[in-house]
Amino acid sequence: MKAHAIAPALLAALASPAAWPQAAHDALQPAGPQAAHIASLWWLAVAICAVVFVAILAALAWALWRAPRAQASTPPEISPPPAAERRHARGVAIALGVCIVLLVVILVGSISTDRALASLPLQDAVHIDLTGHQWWWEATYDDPQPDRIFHTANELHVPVGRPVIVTLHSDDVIHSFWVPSLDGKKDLIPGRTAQIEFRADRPGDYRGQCAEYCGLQHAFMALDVIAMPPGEYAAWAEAQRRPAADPADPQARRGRDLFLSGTCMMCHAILGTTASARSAPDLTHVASRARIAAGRLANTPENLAAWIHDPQAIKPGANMPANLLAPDDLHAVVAYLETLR
Amino acid sequence: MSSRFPSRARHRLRAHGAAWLCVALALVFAAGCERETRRFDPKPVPSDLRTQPQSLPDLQPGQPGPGMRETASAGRYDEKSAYEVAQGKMLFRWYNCSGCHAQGGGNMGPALMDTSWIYGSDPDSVFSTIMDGRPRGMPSFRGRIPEAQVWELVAYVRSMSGLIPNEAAPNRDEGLGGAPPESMRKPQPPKDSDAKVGG
Amino acid sequence: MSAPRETLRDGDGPGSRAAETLAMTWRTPKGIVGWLSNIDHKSTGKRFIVTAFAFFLAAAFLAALMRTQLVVPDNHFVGPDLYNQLFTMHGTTMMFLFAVPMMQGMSLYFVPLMVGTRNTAFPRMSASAYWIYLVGGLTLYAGFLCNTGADAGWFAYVPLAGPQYGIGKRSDFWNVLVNFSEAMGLMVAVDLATVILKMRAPGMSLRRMPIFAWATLVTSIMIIFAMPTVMLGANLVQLDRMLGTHFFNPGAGGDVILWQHLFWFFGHPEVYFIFIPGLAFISSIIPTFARRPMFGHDAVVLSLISTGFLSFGLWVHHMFATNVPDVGKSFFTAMSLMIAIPTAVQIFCWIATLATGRIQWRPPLLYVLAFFFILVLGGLSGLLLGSVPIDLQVHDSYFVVAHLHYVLIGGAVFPLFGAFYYWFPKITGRMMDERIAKWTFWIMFIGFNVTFFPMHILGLHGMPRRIYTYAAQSGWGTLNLVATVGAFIMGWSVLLFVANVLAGLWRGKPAGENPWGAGTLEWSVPSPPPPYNFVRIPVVSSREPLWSREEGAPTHVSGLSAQTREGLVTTVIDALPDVRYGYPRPTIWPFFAALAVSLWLDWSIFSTQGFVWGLIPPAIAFIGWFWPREKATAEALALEKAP
Amino acid sequence: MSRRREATPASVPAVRRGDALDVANLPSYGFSHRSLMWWGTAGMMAIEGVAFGFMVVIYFYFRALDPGWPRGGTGGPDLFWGSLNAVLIVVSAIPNTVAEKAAMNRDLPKVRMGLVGLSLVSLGLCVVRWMEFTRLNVGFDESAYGSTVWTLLGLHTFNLVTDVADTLVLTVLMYKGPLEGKRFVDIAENSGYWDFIVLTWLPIYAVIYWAPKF
Repeated sequence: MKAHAIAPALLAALASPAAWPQAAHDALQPAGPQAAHIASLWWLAVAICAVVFVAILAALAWALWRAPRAQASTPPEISPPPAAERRHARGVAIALGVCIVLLVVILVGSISTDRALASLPLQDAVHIDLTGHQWWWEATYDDPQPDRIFHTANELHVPVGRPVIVTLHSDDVIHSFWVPSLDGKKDLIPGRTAQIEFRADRPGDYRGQCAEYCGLQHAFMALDVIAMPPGEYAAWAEAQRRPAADPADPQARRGRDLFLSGTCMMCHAILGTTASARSAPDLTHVASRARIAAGRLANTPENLAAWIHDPQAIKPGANMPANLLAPDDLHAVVAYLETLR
Repeated sequence: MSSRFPSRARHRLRAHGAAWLCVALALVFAAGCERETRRFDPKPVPSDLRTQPQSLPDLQPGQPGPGMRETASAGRYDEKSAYEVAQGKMLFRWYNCSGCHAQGGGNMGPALMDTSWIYGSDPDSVFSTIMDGRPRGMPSFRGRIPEAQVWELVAYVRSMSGLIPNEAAPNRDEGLGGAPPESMRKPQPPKDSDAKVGG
Repeated sequence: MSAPRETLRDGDGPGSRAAETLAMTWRTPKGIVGWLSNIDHKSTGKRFIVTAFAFFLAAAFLAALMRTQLVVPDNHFVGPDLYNQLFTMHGTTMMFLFAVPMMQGMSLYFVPLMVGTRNTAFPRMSASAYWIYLVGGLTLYAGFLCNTGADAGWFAYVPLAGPQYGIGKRSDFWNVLVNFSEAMGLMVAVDLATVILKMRAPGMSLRRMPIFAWATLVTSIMIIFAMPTVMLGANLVQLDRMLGTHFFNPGAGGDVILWQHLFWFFGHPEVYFIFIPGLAFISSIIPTFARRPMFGHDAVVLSLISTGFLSFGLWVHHMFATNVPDVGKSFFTAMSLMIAIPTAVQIFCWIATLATGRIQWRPPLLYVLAFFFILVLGGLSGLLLGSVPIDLQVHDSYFVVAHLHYVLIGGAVFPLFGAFYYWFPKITGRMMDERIAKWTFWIMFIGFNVTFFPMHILGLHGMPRRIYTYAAQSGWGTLNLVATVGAFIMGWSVLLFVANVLAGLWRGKPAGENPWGAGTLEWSVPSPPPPYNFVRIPVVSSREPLWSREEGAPTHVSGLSAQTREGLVTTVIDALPDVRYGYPRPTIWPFFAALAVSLWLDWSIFSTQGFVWGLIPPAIAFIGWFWPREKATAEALALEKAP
Repeated sequence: MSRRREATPASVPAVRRGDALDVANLPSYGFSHRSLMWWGTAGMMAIEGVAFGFMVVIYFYFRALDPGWPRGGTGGPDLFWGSLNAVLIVVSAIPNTVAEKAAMNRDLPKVRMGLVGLSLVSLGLCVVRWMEFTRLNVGFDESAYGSTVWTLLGLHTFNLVTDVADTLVLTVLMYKGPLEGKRFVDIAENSGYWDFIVLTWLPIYAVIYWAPKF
C-alpha cells in the first residue's frame, strides 16, 4: 500500500462498524455481581425518585389549579385564615415526613449495597496490576512464580466466575478505571495504590474507558475486559507467557529487523527480542489483541499500518511519533507485528 | 451601562479602551501563542536518510554528516514552545539519556547543566551530537529517534542550563527532588570549546 | 432643632429642599474619571450583572462549540487541545465569572434597597472588587485567545494542572484567575454581610428581614469560609509550579488528593452560593405573584441556614472513587441525602403559598414553575449521586453533566431569568415584553430538556465526561445529536431574551414604582431608583412593609444630614438606630487599587520577581485609598458627635 | 413598633417626631461592634483564620500520610528566633493595648505613644522574622514538609507585614492629621487586628517549632 493511500483506507476502517465489534458498556446491564448490586440499588432509588417527582408536580398542578387568579392590583392577603394555614402546615409536615422516610430507605439501601460490594468472595482470585499511562493501560498478570508473570496492554482477559483483584497505580496523572458492565469506578492515583475487585459471570467483551480527565487523549484511553470460560482463559494466559517466536516469513523477518534497528524498540518491548523498553505498550502478543491504540482502532493490518505511519492523525497528542517508513518497510513491520499472536 | 453617563464620554472611553485592549492583546498574543503551540503532527520531511544507514566511519566529530541538512532555522525546532520542551524532557527519560547524563548533573556522560559544552551549545550542534554521536561514548541516535523528537530533546538539553526562555522551560517534575526546576535556572553562559575539539 | 450646627437634615418627602439637596449630595460624578470613581451600589451591581451576563454569553458560545464538536462521532471540528480548553473555559467561566458575580451583583443592587439604606457599608471595596473581577476575567480570556486557555478542567486536578503535566502557562492563568475571582467574591461578601447585619432600616429585625437578604447573608458567610480554601489551594499549586515546592508531589512527601480536598471543600459550597440565591429569587417572586406572604417564612429561613451549614459536609462525595475509608463514605452519603430535606421544606412551602394564594400569571412566575420541574429532577439525580455505589457508576460520566446542569440551570439560571423579568422594571424603569418572555421561556424550557435529559442515558451507557470525541461504534451518536439540537434551541432562547432586554430598554412600557404589587422595600422607590435610594429612610414594622404596617408606628427616619452622604447603623438583631454613619465618597482610588492588584497578579504569572515586587503598587494604592482628605474630614467634624 | 423598641442603646436615643424617628442626636461613630469597620475587620480575620487553619491542617495531613516525615528537616527549626518572636509579639500587646484604650478615650498623646511603641516593636519583629526564615533548617523546595513550614510562616509574615505597614501609616496620620473621631475607631480596629496577629502566632509557633519534636 502506498503511503498516500493510507489515509482513505484509515477513514474507511474507522467508518466501518465491523472495525469495532459491539462491546458492552452499560451500567444497567450488569455482567457480574458488583454491577448487579449497583443496578438493583439504582432501580430502587430511581423508583423512589420517580414517585417523589410525580407527587411534587401533581401537588404543584393541584395548587395552581385551585388558586384563584389575580392582578397586580389585587390586594394581598396579609393574614390568611389561621385554621387553613395550620391545615397546610400539617400537610407540609406530613410530606416532609414521607420524604425523610424515603431518604432513610435510600440510605439503608446504599449502605447495604456498599456492604454487598465489599463482601465479594475473593478466593482463588486472579491478580492483575494495572498502571495508567497517558493514554494507555499497562497490565501485569501477577503470579507467585516470577517466571509466570506476564505483561499486556489495553486488554484484560479474565476467567468467567472467578474474582479478579486489580491493583491500580498511575505513572503520571490521575486516571480512573471504569468498566460499567462489571463495576463502578476506582481512581488510579500517582503516589497511591488502590484496589478494585470484580467478577464477570457471563462471557463477553466489556468495554471500559478512563473516566478521570487525564489530558489530550482522555477520549481514547479505552480498555477491554474480555471474560472467557476458565479453560480458554488458561490457554490464553499460557500463550501470553510465551516469548515471541521468530518469524518464518522473510518479509516478517525483515520487519523484525526494522523494528529492532529503528525507532520502535526505543519505547516498545517484545519478549524474546532485544526490544525491552517499557515506555509504551508491550507488543509481545500484539496481534492477539482485538484493538490497538488503547481501543481506538480494530486490530487490522490496515489500521496497524495507518497507526504506525501517522499516529497523530488518529490520536492527536499521543506520545507515539510519526514514522516515515518506505511503504514496503511499513508492510514488513506490519507483517512482523501480525505474527505476534 | 449607566444611563446617567454622558454618551460622548462613553464613546470616547470605549474607543480608547478598545484601542488599548487591542494593543495589550496583540502583545500577549505574540508572546503567548509561540509558547503554547502544541504541534502534534510534525509530519516527517521526506528524506531518504532513514532507510539508508549512514556509513558512520566517514563522519568527523563536530562536522555535519553527509546528507545532513537539518538545521534549527529550517523550522523544525522551537525552543519557545513549552510543549516541545516538555516532550523533550519526557523523551530524555524514556530514552534513558539520564542513564549516562543523570538528571543533567553528569555521570558517565558529561554534565548538561553547566557552562561547558564540548561540542557546541547551539541547537544545530546539539542536534548533530545526538544524531551522529561523539567520540568517547556518545552513541549516534540516527534512525533511532525521529528528527522531530531529536529537536525536542535539543530544546530540553538547552533548557537544562537555562539557555531557553524561562517561560517555556519545564517546571519541577513529580518525583524525588533534585536540581532546581529548569524554569528557574539562570542562564549558564556557554563556554564553547567545540572549535578546539572539532578543528 | 437639636442639630448643633446649620445642617440641612433629611426627613421631608419628595420635592422638598432636603430631597433636592440629597440629589445634589449623591449625584453620580461626571466624566470618565467620574465613571471610574462611581461607587453607587446600584452602578456596581449593574456592572456586575452586565459583565457576568457577557461572560455567560461567552461561556454559552463555548458550549455551542463543544456541542458542535460532539454532534457526530469522530468529528474533526476542533481537536483535543482546543476542546480541552473549551470545556475548561466553559466551566471556569460559568462558575467563577458568571454565577458567583451575577448573584453577588444582584445582591449588591437589591439588598441595600430591600433593607432600606442608601449605599453598602464598604461601597469602595465592592467597586474595587468589580474592577478586579473585570481584569481577572479579561486576563483569562486574553490567555484563551492566545492559545493559553486553561486546559485542566474547571477543577484543575493536580498533577494534570501541576508543574510537570500542566505545560506552559495555561494553568498559571487559571490559578491567577482563582485569585482574582475569589478576591472579588470575598470583598463583596464582607460588604454584603455587613450591610445586612448592621444597616437595616429601623424596625427591620431579623425576623422581618426579606428572605432574599437572608439568602445573601447565608451565602456571604459561606463565601467567607469556603473561598479561602480554594485560593490557598490554587496558590499552593502555583508555588509548586513557580518555585518548585512539593505540596502535590507524592515523591517528596506531598499528596495529589490534598488538592481535591481543598478544591471541593470550596467547590461544593460553591454550588450552594449559586443555588441559595436562586432559591431566594423564588421566595421573592412567589409571594408577590400569589398575593400573600410566604407560607412558613421562618421554616424557609431556617432551611436556607441549614443548607448553608450542611453544604460544608458534602465535599467528599466528589471523591468517592478515590480511596475514601468506608465510614467516611457513609457519613458523606448521609449528609448528601440530608441536604435534600431543607430544599424539600422550601418546595413544600412554595406549593402551599401558591395553593393558598391568588395567582398572577406573569412571566417571572413561569420561570419559577420551571424550577419545580427541572430542579426537582436535578435534585433527585443528586440523591442518586450521593449514594456511594451508584455514584461509583455514574461519577465523571455524562450522567453528572446532566445532573449538574439540571441543578445549576434549573436551580439558578431559570430563577435568575425569572428574577431578570421580575426586577428589570425596577432597574430600568421599563417593562419587558411579556409575549416574547413567554416564547423565550418555552423555547428555553424545551431546549434545555432536549439538551440535557439524554445525557443521563449517555452516562449510564458509559460515556465519560470531558472527551473530545467518541467512536461511532460506541453507540452514543444519536443521543449526542439530540443533545446538540437541544443546545442550539436553547441558544436561540438566550438570543431572544437579549433581544427582549434591548427592546425593553428602547421602548418598554414605563414601569412605575411597583408594577407587580410587591411588598418589599425596593418597590417603594422610583424605578430606576435615585442615587440616594430613599429620600427618607423608612421605618419598618412588618415583613412586607408595602403591604402592611403597624398602626401608629413611625414611618420614616429624619435628622440625617442631606448635605453629606449620611446613613444609619442599626443593631444586629432588632435593627434599633444606633450610630449615624458617613458613607465613603466616590473616589478613583478603588479603581487604581484594583489595577495595581491586577498588575501584581498578572505579573506573577510570568515572573517570581513580579510576585514580590508587584506588591508595591497595591500597597501605595491602598494607602492612597485610605488616607483621609481634608474636606471630608472637615465635613465629618461638623457632624461629629462622640459616642 | 412598640414603645420599648424605640429606645436605642445609644446614650442619646432616637426620638419620635410625628411620623418620623429623629436620629440627629445619635453619635456619628462608635467603637467595637457598633462600628462597621469592626465587622469588615472581623470578616478579614475570618478569611485569614480559615487560611491559617487550613495550612495547619495541611501540615498534620502530610505528617499523617508520609512515613518519612519530616523529609529534609532534621529535628525541626532552631527554637531561638521563633521563641524570641513569640516573646516579642506578646510584649507588643502592651503598647497595642495602650493605643487601643487611649483611642477609645480619644486621648491623642497616649494614642501616639502606644502607636510609636507598637511600631518599634513590630519593626523589630520583622527583623526577627527574617532571621526565622534563615533558621528553618529546611528548604522550601526540599520536601512537602519544607514547603509547608515556609508557607505557614510566609502567610503569617504577609499578615504581619501588612499590619506593620498599616500601623506605620496610622502613626504618621496621628501626627500629621487630618483627624476626626472616626480615626480613633481606625486605631481601635488596627489594634484588634494586631491582637489577631498575636493570637494566631501562638498556635502557628507551636506547630512550626514544637510539632517536629513530638
